[in-house]
Amino acid sequence: MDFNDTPQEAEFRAKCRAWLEVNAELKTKKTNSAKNMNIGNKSLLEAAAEWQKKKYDAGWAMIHWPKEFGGIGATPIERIIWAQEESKFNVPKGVYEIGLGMAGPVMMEYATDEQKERYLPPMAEGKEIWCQLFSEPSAGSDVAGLRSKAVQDGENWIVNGQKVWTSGAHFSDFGILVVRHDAGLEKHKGLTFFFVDMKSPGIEVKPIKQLTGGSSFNEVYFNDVVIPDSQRLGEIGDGWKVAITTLMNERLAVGDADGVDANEAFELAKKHDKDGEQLIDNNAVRESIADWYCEASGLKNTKLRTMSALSRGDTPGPEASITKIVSANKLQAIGNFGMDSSDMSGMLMDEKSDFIKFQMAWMGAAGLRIAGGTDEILKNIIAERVLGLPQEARADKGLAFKDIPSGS
Amino acid sequence: MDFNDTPQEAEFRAKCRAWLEVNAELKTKKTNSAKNMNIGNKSLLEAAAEWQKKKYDAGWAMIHWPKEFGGIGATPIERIIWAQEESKFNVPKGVYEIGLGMAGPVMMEYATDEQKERYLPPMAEGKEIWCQLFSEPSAGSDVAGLRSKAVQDGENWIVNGQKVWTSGAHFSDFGILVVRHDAGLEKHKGLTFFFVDMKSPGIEVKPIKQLTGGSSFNEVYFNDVVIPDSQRLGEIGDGWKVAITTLMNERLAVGDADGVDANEAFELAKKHDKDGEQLIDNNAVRESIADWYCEASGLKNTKLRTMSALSRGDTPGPEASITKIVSANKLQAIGNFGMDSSDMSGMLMDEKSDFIKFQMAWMGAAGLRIAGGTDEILKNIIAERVLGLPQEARADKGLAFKDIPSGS
Amino acid sequence: MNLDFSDDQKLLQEEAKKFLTKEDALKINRAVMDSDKTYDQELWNKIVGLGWTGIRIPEEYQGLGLSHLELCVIAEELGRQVAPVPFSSSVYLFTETLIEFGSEEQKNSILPKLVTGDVIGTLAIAETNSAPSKDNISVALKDGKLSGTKIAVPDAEVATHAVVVAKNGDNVSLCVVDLNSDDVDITVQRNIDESRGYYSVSFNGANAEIIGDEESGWSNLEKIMDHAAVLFSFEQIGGAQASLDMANKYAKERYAFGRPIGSFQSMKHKLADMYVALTLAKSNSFYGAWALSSNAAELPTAAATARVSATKAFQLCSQENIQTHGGNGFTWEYDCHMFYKRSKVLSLNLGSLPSWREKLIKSLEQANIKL
Amino acid sequence: MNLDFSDDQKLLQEEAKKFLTKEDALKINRAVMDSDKTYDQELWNKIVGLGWTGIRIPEEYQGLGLSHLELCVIAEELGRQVAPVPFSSSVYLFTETLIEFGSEEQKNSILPKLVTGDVIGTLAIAETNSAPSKDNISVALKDGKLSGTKIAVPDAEVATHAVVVAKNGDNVSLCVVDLNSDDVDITVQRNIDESRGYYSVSFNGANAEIIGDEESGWSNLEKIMDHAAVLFSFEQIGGAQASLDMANKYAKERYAFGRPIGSFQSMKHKLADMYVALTLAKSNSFYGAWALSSNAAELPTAAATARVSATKAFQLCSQENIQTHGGNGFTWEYDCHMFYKRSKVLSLNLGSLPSWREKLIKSLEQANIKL
Repeated sequence: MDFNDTPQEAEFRAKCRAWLEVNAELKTKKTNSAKNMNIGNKSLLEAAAEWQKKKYDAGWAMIHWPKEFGGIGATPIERIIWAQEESKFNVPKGVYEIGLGMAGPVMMEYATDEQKERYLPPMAEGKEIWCQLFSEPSAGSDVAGLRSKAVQDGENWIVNGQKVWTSGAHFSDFGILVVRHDAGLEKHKGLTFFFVDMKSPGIEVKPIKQLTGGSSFNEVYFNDVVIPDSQRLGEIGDGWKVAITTLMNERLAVGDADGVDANEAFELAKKHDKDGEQLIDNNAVRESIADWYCEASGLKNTKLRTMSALSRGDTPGPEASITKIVSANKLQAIGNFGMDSSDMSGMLMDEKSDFIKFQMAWMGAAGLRIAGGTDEILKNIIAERVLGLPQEARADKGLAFKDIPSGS
Repeated sequence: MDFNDTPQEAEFRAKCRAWLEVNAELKTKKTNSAKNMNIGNKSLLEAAAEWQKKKYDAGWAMIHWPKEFGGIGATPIERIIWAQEESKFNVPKGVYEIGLGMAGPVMMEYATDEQKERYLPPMAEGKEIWCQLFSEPSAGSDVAGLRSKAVQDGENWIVNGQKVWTSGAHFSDFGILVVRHDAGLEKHKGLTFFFVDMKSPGIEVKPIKQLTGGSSFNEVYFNDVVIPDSQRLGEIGDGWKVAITTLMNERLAVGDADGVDANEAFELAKKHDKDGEQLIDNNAVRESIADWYCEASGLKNTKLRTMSALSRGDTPGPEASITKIVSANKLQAIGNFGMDSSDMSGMLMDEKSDFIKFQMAWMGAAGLRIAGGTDEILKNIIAERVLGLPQEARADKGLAFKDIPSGS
Repeated sequence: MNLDFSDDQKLLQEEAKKFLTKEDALKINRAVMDSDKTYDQELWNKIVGLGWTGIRIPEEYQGLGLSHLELCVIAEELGRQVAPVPFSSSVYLFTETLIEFGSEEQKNSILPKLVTGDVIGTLAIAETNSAPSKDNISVALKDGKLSGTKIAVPDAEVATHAVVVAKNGDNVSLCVVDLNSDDVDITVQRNIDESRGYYSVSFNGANAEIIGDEESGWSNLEKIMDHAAVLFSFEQIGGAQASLDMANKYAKERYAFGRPIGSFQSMKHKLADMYVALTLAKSNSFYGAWALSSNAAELPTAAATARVSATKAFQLCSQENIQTHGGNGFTWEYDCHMFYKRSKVLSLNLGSLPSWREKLIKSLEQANIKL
Repeated sequence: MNLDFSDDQKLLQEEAKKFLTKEDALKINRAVMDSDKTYDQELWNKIVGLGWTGIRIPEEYQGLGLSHLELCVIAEELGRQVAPVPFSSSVYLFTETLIEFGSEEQKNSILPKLVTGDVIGTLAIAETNSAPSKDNISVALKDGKLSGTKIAVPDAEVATHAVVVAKNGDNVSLCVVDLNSDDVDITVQRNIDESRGYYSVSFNGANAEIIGDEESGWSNLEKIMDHAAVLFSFEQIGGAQASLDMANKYAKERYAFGRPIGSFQSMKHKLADMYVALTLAKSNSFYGAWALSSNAAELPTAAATARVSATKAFQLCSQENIQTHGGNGFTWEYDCHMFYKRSKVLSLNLGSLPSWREKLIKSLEQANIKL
C-alpha cells in the first residue's frame, strides 16, 4: 500500500500541473469559484467558454477521447489525475459537464462517422453546449415511464411533450433526448433516442424555480418539433439501451455533495461559542463531528480504492454507488447542525456570516437527496445490482405502455 | 384536561386498592418481581396459581367477564384501573397472561355454552393454564403461511406438524391452535381453528434455547394428535378469521418493552463516572437521555390519550400500534449505552452491578424487535391500516396454498 | 382521566380549521413569499376580528377570558396552514408576558388594544449568534432609556410594541418599548423562510418601562419561554400533520412503475416513521397543554418535552415530505418547501433543539421527576 | 496510488480463509460456547503451526518478519469466522508491545516463544468500570513487585504472560508479568460472549519487569492501542461482512407471502444500509492499515477513524442480521447471536465507541488534519 503515484503517473501529473500553473490560478482559501449556473449569468458562460477553448487548444479538453476529436487517448487513471489537478485551480464549472459527460459518450458510441466529425470537436472545444432531456413530470424515478411522443413522418420525426430538470437547457445548442415512439409496446421497448438542435422551432425553455428561490434547472416543452431521422441514435426501439448508459454516467457524475462537510463543522465548532462554552467542548458536537468525519473519510478512501483498481487496470467495483446517499444525507445533517449552532438567530441569512453555507447546505441537500436518483432508488440499486437481491414483481410487466396503471 | 379519575373511577380505584393492600405487598424500589418464566421454576407456577385463585375467589380475576364465568362485567376503563393498581404490587406474572388474554376471548366468542361453562371458570381461577399455538418454522411474519395439517377422520381430526415460539407450552393444560385443513384452497381459506388438550398423545414440547441462553419459549411437535371435531372453534375454513382477533390481542399485549428506560439511563449517568467526568455532565449523554425521555413520555401520554378515549366510552384510535416499535428500539439503544458506559469492562455480567440490566436489555431487545410482529410488519400495519396506503400486489394471491412459491 | 380537549375546544378548533381553509391560508402564505411582505394584513385583521388575539386576555380587559387550551387548538390550526401572521410573536410571547407579569396599569393600557389589534407585540431576546444567556445580554436599560441592538426579532415591522430583555445594572429585566418611537431603528434581516419577517432592532435611548419584578427578568423570561414552548409545539404538530397528510395523499396519487408509490415498502415505512414521530409529539404536546393550563409544577419538564418532540416531528415530517414528492418536492411550485422552511424557523425562534434538550435535562435534574 | 493489499497478501488471506473454513471455525466457536471453555486449544495449536503468531516478529527471533498488512488480512479472516482463539490478546496487544518497546533481552527471551506458542500474552488495563486513564490506575509496581487487581483481562487463563499497566511512583509504566506465578490469582468473570474469556487478575507482589521507558508507559500504551485499533477493525469488518453475507443469503432463501423476503423493499434497504456502513468501514480500515504499516504521522487519526467506523459497521450488521432472520435470528441454534455478541465484545475490548470518537476528535485537534 502506498499513496504515491507510479513513476508514469507522477510524470503525467507533473505535466498536467505544469500546464495548469501557467494557464490558471491556484485556489486559495478565499477563492470561491463560481459553481452554480445562474440564468443569464453571461460572465460564467463566457469564462467557461474561454477556459474550455484554452484546454482544447492545448489538448486537455477531453483527454480520454481519440486524437481525431481532440483528445490524447488517456487512460482512466490519467483522467482522474487530470481532474484532481484541475480541481485545485480556480476555473469555471457548471456549463460543459453534462454535455461532455453524458452527450459525449452517447455520440461517440452511436453517431455516424460524419456526425462525430461534425459534433464532437466543437463539443470538446466548447463552441457548442449540450444538455440532456430525459426526465418528465410523470417520469422521475421511473424514467422509462416517459410519455413524450415521437411520430415518424417520412424522413423526420415530430416530437411533442415535456421534459423537466434539464440543466443548462436555456444556453444549450444541442440536447440528447429519449422519447416514446410507440405506446402500444412494453414500457422499455417503445423508446427511441435522438439528438436535437435546441434552437429548433417548437422548443420552449422555462426555468424551474426551486425551494432555494434559485433556478438551476428548466422545463423544456416540445410542440411539433421536427427532428430528422438522421439524428436518431441507435435503432428505433433501442432508446432505453442508449439511455441507460447515460444514466449510469449521471449517477456517477452526481457523486459527492458539494458544500459543507466534517471539516467545516469542525472549524465552526472551534470558532463558535454557544451558551458561553466553545461548541467544540460540547461532547454531543464532538460525537457528531467524529461520525461525519468517519463518513467523509470512508467516502474518500473508497474513492482511493476505486482509483487503485483503475491504476492497476482493473474495472472498479460498485462502491461508488454509495457516495451520493451518504454525502447528501450528511450534508442535510451538517446543515442542520450549523443552523442550530447559532440558536435563535439561526434563520438569518447573512452572506458574510459563517452560517450561510450551512443554510445553503440544508436547503440544497433536500434536493440532492433526490437529484440523479433518490436515496430510495440508489438503495434499490445497491440491493439488486451489488447484493443480488431479487427484484420485486413488476406491476407494469408485459403490459403495453398505454395500459400501465398511471393513476390518471 | 385533567389527570384525575371521575368520581366513579376514583371509587372503583379505591376498591381495587383496598383489596390489594390486604392481599398483596406493595412494590418497593428493591422488589424484583419474578417476571420471566423459567423451565421448571415450580415456585413461580405455584405462586402464580395461588395469586390467581385469590383474585378469582374475590372476583378480581377476569373483571370484564360476565358474572357467570367469574367476572363482574367491568368496563374497559375499569380493567385499566385494576391493571394499574395491580401493577403497583409485587405479584407473580408470566404464567396466565397468554391464556387469559388470547385463549379467553376466543373461547368466549366461539365455544359452545357447555364448553364455556366447562373451561372458562377454571381458566379464570388458574386451575388450568392455556397457551397459543400459531407460529411455525416457515410461518413467522406470514403466520397464515402455516403448514401444520389437520385431516378429518369421522368425528375427529388428525393433526401433524410443528409449532414454534409457544410460551408456557411445557406447563399448559390446553392450547388454542390454527392448522391447515386443505392446502388446495387459497392461503387464508384453508385454515381451521381448534383448542387442544396439551396432554394429548403425540404432542411433544421442546424448549427453544435463545440468544440469551435462557428458554422462555418452546417448539411443539404434533404427531398424529387426535382432536375431536367438537373442539373446533368457528367453521371449517374460518381459522384465519378466528386467529386474526387473537393476533391483534397479542400485538396489543406485547406492548411496552420491559427493562431499562430513560429513567434508568438517567440514574446510571448521575451515578457513574467515565474518564473522571460524571457521565451526566457529558452533553452527548444528556442529548441521548433527553431523546429517550421524550420517546418514553410520548408513549406514556399516548396511552393516557387512549385511556381518555376509553374513559369517555369511545373506541381508542390506532395509536397503540406504535408502542412496541418505539420501545424495543429504544431498549436496544439504551442497552448499548449502558454497556458502553463501563467501557473496557462493559462485557462483564455481574449480577450485582448496575450494568447487568443494560446487558440484559441489549440482548432481549434483539428479540423484542421481532416478537409479536417485527418492526417491519408493524410499520406495514401503520402504513396500511392507519394511513390507508395501498397493499402491495400479493405474490400468493389467488393461488392454492400448495402452489405458492416457498423457496423449498 | 382526560388527556384530551373538551368538546367546546374541539368545536373551536373545527371552526378555526374551516376559517383558515376557506381563507386558503396556505395560498396567502405563498403570495407573501412571492412578495416583499412578511405577513398578510387582511388575514391578520380577520383573525383579530375573530377574537383570537384576546383568547387568554381576561374579560375585564375586553378579552375572551379563555384558557391556554383554547390557544393550543388555534395554534395547531395556524401551524397546519402555515398562516403568515404575527400571531406567535404577539400572542404566545408578548401577550403572555403582559398577562403574567404586567402591572395593573400596564394591563389596563395594553391588553384591550391587543384584543382590538391596535397593539401588536413581539419579544426581543437575541443579540449575537450564540444562545442568549443571562451573561450575554448587553442591550442596556438605564434611567428608563434603552440602548443597544437586538437581532432576529420576529415581526418587528408590524409590531407596535416589544418586550425587550435588557441589562439593568446587575440585573436582567424585561421592559416594554414602543417600537414606533423615533429612537428605534428597525432593519429587515433576510431569513430562510420568505413568509416570516425577522429584524434587527436598534434602541437609541428609547423610553422603556420595566415589566415584572426588575430582579427576576431572566427567570420571568424562562417562564414565558416555557409557555411559548407548549404553544409553539402545537403549531409544530399542526405543521407536521399537514406535511404527513400531503405526503400520504401524494403517495397514493403518484404512480411509478405502474403502481402508486405509496405501495412501495420504503415509502410505507417512511410514512410510518413520520406517523410515529408525530404521535409521540402530539401526546407530549397534550401533556404540555395540561401542565400549562393547570400551572403544574411539571411545566418546565412538560414544556421542554413537548418542544423537543414537536421540533423533531415537524423537521422529520417536512423533510421527508419533500423526499416523498421527489423532484416536485424541491420546486417552489409545490407547497412542501413552505413547511420545510417553517419547521426550521419555528424550531429556531425559541432557541435550537440542542438548547431545549439541555433545558429538559436541567429540569429533570432539578425536579427529580420520574416517568 | 495503491490503497489495496498486494497479490501476495491477498493470497495469504485466501489461504487463511480456506484453512478456517476447512476447520469450520464457526462450528468450533459454537462448541466453545456450549462448553465451559473460552477458546479452542486444537485450533490455536494449528494457528501457531501456520506461523500466524509470528507474522510481525522479525526473522532474527524466528518470526516471519512480515508487516502489519499481513496481520490485517489474517485479522479479517479470524473476524469473519469468529475464531475462538487468544489471537487478538497475544498478537495485536502483547506481541506488538514487545516488538515496539521490548529491550533486546526481553525480545530475545520472549519473541521466539510467541512464535512457537510457548508464550501466549495478553494486556491488562482496566481496574474499574470507568474508562481507564492515567489517573485511575492503582495497580502498583514497587521494587519490581506488582500488587493490585485488574479486571476484564482477556484470555488471562490461557495466557502465560501479561503486559500490565501499572502505577510506578508518579509514573505509569508498562511491565511484563509471568501469569503462572504463585503470586497471581486469576478468576473468570462471566461476560456476554460465551466464546470469549475475561478474567480478574490479582497480583500479590508478583515479580514484574518494566518494558519500555518507565516514564512513557501511558503514551506507549496509547501507541499500542492505535496499533490494535487497526487490527481489531479488520476483525470487525470481517465479522460485519460475514453478518451481511448471512443476512443476504437468508433474505434470498427465506420465503414469506409467496416471495423471497429479500424482494421486499424494507429488506433491500436494510441490507443496502449494512453494505454502505461496511464499505465505509472497510475503506477506512485500509487507510488505517496503510498508516500503521508505514508508521505515518496520521496513525492516531487513521486508527480512530478505522475503529469508529468498523465498530459501527459490525454492530449494525450483526444486529440487523438478527432482525433479517426474524425469530430464528434470536435462537441459539442459528449463528446470528455469535456475531452480535462478538461485535459488542470487540467494541468494548479496546474501549467503547464514545471513547474512540473522543480519541478521533482529540487527534484532529492535535494534528490539524484535513480530509
